[in-house]
Amino acid sequence: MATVQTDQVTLTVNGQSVTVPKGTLILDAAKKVGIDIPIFCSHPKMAPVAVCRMCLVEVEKMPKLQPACAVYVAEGMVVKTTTEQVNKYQKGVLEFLLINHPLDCPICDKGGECPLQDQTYQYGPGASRYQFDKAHFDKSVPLSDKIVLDRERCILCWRCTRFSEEISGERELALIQRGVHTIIGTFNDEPAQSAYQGNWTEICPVGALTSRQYRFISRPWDLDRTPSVCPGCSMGCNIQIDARNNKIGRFQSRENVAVDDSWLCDFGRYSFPNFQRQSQERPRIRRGGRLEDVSYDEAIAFTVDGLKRAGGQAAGWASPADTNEELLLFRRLFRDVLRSPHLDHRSATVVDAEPGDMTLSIADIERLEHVVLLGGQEVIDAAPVLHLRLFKSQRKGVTVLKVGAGQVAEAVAGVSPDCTAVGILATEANKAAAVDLQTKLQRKIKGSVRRLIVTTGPNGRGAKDLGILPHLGPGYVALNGQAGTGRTEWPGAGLRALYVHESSPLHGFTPTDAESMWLPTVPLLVFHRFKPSPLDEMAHVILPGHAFTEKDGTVTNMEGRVQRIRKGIDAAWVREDWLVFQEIANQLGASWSYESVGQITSDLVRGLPPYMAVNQEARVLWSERP
Amino acid sequence: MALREVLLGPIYIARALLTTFKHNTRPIVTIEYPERQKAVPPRERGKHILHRYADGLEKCVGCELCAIACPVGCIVVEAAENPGERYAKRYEINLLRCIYCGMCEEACPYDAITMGPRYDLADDHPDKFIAVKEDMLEPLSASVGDTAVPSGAPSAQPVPRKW
Amino acid sequence: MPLAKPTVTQIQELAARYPSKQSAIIPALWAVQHEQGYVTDAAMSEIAQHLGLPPSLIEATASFYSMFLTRPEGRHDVVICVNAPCMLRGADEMAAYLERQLGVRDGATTSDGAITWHSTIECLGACGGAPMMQVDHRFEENLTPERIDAIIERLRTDPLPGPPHKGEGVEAPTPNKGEDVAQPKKPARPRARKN
Amino acid sequence: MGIKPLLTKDFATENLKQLAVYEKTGGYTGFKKALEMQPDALVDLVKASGLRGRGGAGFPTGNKWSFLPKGMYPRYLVCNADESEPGCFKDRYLMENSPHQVLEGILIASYAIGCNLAFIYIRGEYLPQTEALEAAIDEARQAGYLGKNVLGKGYDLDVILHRGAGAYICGEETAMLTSLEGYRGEPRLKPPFPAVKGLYGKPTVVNNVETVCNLPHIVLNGADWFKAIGTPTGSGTRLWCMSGHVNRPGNYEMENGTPIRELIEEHGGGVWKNRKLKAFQPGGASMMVLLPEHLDVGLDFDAIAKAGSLAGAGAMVVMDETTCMVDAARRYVKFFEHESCGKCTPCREGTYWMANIFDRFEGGEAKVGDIDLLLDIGYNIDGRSFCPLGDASTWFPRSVIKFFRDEFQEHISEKGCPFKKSVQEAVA
Repeated sequence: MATVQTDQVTLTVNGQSVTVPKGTLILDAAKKVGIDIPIFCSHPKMAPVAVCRMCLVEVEKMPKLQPACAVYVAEGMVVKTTTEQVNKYQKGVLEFLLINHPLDCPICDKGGECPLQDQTYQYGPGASRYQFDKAHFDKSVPLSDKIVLDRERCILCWRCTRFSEEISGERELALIQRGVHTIIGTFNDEPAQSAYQGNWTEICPVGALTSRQYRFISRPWDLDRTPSVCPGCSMGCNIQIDARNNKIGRFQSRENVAVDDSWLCDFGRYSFPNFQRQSQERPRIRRGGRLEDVSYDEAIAFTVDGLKRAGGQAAGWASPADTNEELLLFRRLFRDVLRSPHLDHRSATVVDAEPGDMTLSIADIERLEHVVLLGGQEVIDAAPVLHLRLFKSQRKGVTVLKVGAGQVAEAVAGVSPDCTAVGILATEANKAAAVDLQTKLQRKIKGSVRRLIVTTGPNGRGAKDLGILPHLGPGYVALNGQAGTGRTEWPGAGLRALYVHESSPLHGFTPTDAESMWLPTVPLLVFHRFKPSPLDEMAHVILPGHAFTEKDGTVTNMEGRVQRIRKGIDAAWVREDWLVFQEIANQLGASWSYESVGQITSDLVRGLPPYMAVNQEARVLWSERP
Repeated sequence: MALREVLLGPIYIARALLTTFKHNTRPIVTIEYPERQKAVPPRERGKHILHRYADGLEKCVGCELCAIACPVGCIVVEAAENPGERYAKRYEINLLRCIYCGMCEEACPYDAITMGPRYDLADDHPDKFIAVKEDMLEPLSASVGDTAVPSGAPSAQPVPRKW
Repeated sequence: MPLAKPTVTQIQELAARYPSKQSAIIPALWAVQHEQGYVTDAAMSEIAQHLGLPPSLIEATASFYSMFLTRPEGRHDVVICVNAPCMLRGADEMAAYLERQLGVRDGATTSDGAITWHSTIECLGACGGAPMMQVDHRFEENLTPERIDAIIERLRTDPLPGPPHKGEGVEAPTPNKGEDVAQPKKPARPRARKN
Repeated sequence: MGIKPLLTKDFATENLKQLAVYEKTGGYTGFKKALEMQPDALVDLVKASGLRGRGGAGFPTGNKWSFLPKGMYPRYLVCNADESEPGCFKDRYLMENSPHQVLEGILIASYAIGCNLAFIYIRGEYLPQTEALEAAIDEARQAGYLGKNVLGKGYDLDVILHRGAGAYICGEETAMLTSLEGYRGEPRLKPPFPAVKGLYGKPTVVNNVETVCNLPHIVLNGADWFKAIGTPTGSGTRLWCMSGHVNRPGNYEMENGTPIRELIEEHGGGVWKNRKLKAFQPGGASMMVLLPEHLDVGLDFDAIAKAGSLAGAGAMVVMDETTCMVDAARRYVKFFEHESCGKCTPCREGTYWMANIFDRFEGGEAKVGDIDLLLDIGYNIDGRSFCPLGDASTWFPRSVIKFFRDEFQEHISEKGCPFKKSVQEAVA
């Protein structure tokens, strides 16, 4: 990994002069001037090991070829990557790599996006001179319920074992045996437990580690790739939706140094079957106790009719997986059109949100001195990729203190008074304790104390920012005297209609016991959702909506970063959710005329200037408020 | 009618009959289609055949190289897993779009697809020109059919085979 | 079977001895091998527990070194070197003679469970006394067929396993080891198969 | 020139293993003298003596010590007793005959570099030697040479004897450190060199057993005395392990610069069975083969390097005219294949491939292009592998092909080994 220093060095790569910071690898310096050096073992997130020997280049005044992935640049260095010697050797090392590689590309999931395949085409020999039987190892070994390992294809680049050691710190995968018999595996071939196994398949430069879910699903060239954001949690990791024939094949990670650092957790990565549409259903209305298929217009008319009767007594619940654009319209439908303050996105009552909950950004964790994990594993479970960031910080020298949710005193005691930067991570449920801790720490230490509250759902933060709360308006403005009731208060609040909108089964409206008793008594229950759920049984109107992976829009992650999600699969027969909101609002007397999601986004930014951040994929900063 | 013509009449008839009988002795150029089929040269590029190994296992692993090699994009392959290994769950060729160039044959790493001798491809509905796997699979040989694969299910999932 | 108490104590002592407890892995594996005759997966996970390290690390290390056995072997082990310096002085003939006398192939254990023999191309460091073999970790140099006969005779009649290294071994002769030899509890896990 | 017992001069003494006997022969006086000196003076003394490492690379020991960064503690000394080079058995000889001499050398080196914890990494196969060293360490500890406040001089030192478990690669210094840390014995990237970042990430010196054995003598007799022995660039003596087709194989301590002829013909008693010398290897399995015409080369790092081979660990393997060079090369290649750690591609796959081809030669199935294929594989490994093991695996076979190409040709044309055939014919 390149470390940034102020002084620069100038070197020559293939005759081109390049100036890079001291401590840059030859590989990165060459990349800077567009010279590609083939690699297998080198990975930008891991320390160099130089085991595959693919990247050897000629460096003047050095007798042997040098690994470009492990040698740091020096002033006046002359590097040559295309000499006859290097070319001959590249052919040689590829021949070595292939002598015991099964070459079963036709049945390999990596075929088509395989670095070994690509580099063999580009640098390799046309034919092999190896005339013996290849060494045989076990094929399709179930490494866990998520990963299949093919030991014959493995070229022992150590990326997965290094990930296990350097990135996730679990040290679960290890090299076993030695020499040509070396294999990778878990202890005693026990199923791997790691929560980050999916990353192994992505960093594997051959088809040795592949996903069971994606097994034989598609060839890479068949995939339609859409950049989006992971629907798993509030971390907001960047993903790529790979779909074939309008069916999601997999989620791949997409590097965003500020958020995911190019990793995904298994919960998020393997959550995509939840977003698989089962059938082409139509809107339904309950008539005489039975649900009947109707047209959208009919269902909307029915809904409008009911809402009109309920007026200010209508409540709305939008899931924390809705886009900001949907939430904006949803809020305006209730607050402005229906004049109802009963809005919520939460599943339980939690302490009020405030801008101070996101003063610490994810990337800044690395630059702290001390991190307090209030609630310990709870926080990691709520956003698993945070663990990787914390482990990376730990390797950089940050002290990570894991304490129980109630152990504020211990946490205060654990931080020394001359710390300059302390961070607190906690879940929404422990927010009160986090604020308490922050105050106490601020009193104890000289430096800054910041906190990051892990919200629920991929857009839980957006819902708070946009005021999908019974007592706060957009931008955390108090609704003086106009506060409504929250979700937990609704049973018994005498409401006359409930509109539930959800676009992800992972963050849906799961009725509590009290709600199960209450829901059948509500005169109108509109269920606008993506996937069938038990709530269907009680709904009076069912409006099919788009899934998180089927729509365009923006979402805000826990640290307030606004990112775009895009339509990965197309469900054209389903009417856009925002369009449904607009039609309901217009039939109730509004005159909205949005034609695209983009127009709503512009309107959103106009009404809430900090959301300008969306155009830079940056964080929303509520700096003008305390 | 002139007398001359009347007198010459039998000669004309005889001449005509001669022509008729002459053709009788000539070699026949047509065949009794469809009862009989034309013999085709060995390299004829007709309707595709999907082959099997001697033990009845389908050769096709669903690698889609034929699909990507196809210049007109008439092949659709979807693979799936049969305990431990890969096979083509879906294999379809749009015979109306196919130009019978044989590139699929060239691309196949397992010699699973070849162009066969069948040339008479006519039907009454465009949908019927989508050849599915069952249409193209080689029939199981009698001995294999009895043992390796349950009868009545010629395209049943292939027998697991160790690579 | 769980490790004997003295072995566990020894592992804990070893962990305290080095600047890093991980360094104690190889000595701990030695201790286990002396107690049990070979290193099982169960023993490795126990070592991992005592050292507070992930078990994969123990296996990674144990499998790297050729002297750690993963399956039970005979009471005595005999290793004959056939690397070039020994080959020059007739090690091949001695190995062939040994094989004939023992009646089992390279790497196998005699039917009475007395001797497991290997030929190895890993130099044992006695090239000056070639041909040589290592009998229970002691060198027997300048071999002749007669000497081999005498050694085999001695080993066959010796009811106890070879003397463990005093510093590391736990004096625990395992009388029922012969049974283990006959029926390994667990087949060695699938490793590389070479053609 | 000639035999010059320096390290081995007292080896005839009975019970030299025992501390009392060793002390009687002048043992530990060197260490006592060293303790009177300043550590820096000791380093300078060793530098001035011109002592070069006896492990194989021949790097000047004093320089190695002075590379330790100033002021960085703790530091470690690791004594490399993982002698596994085929043909080499000198460290074993030193350790089993005079373990205290090894220990004294370690004490001096530790004191000179300022380390308080030294390690001896001994190979797993050397059980009697392990026991001898262990006994010596116990004795030394009781006598106050080890432990807290050594000999009342306020210097603390402990020695840990660490037993390996069968891996040739652990003789490579970084691999030895990795192994000592409990990991798989895989070599590490250099730089950083062990002197800067070695064992447990701390500055570390790795010295061979024979190297440290020289130290007591240098301290006692001074640098000039040591420098006077041997050649200008190779002071002192070396133990040469002679094996193979000689009448009297064994260890011979020779003054550096002595002609090889003297070692083989005089001390080794010449080639056995009155046969003719065909070739010899001066440095063990890895090193290139030399021919009878090189017999007058001196036993010295530089002279042997000039002749086209390397002195390595000082293992003289002598081969007579009946030796099948292809078979000899095959054994070595198989050895390297077995001992390759598998870390880097060229060594892991290349040695495996070469071993396969050599098996084909042995089986009589070799094809015409195989000789050039071997050379090409060798070219692709040499200088490309991670550590010298891969490079070294190609040196002997390539030099054999260079000098004895016709033997390879015969293996191809006669579909098998001509030497074995002639033996079989003779027997028949």
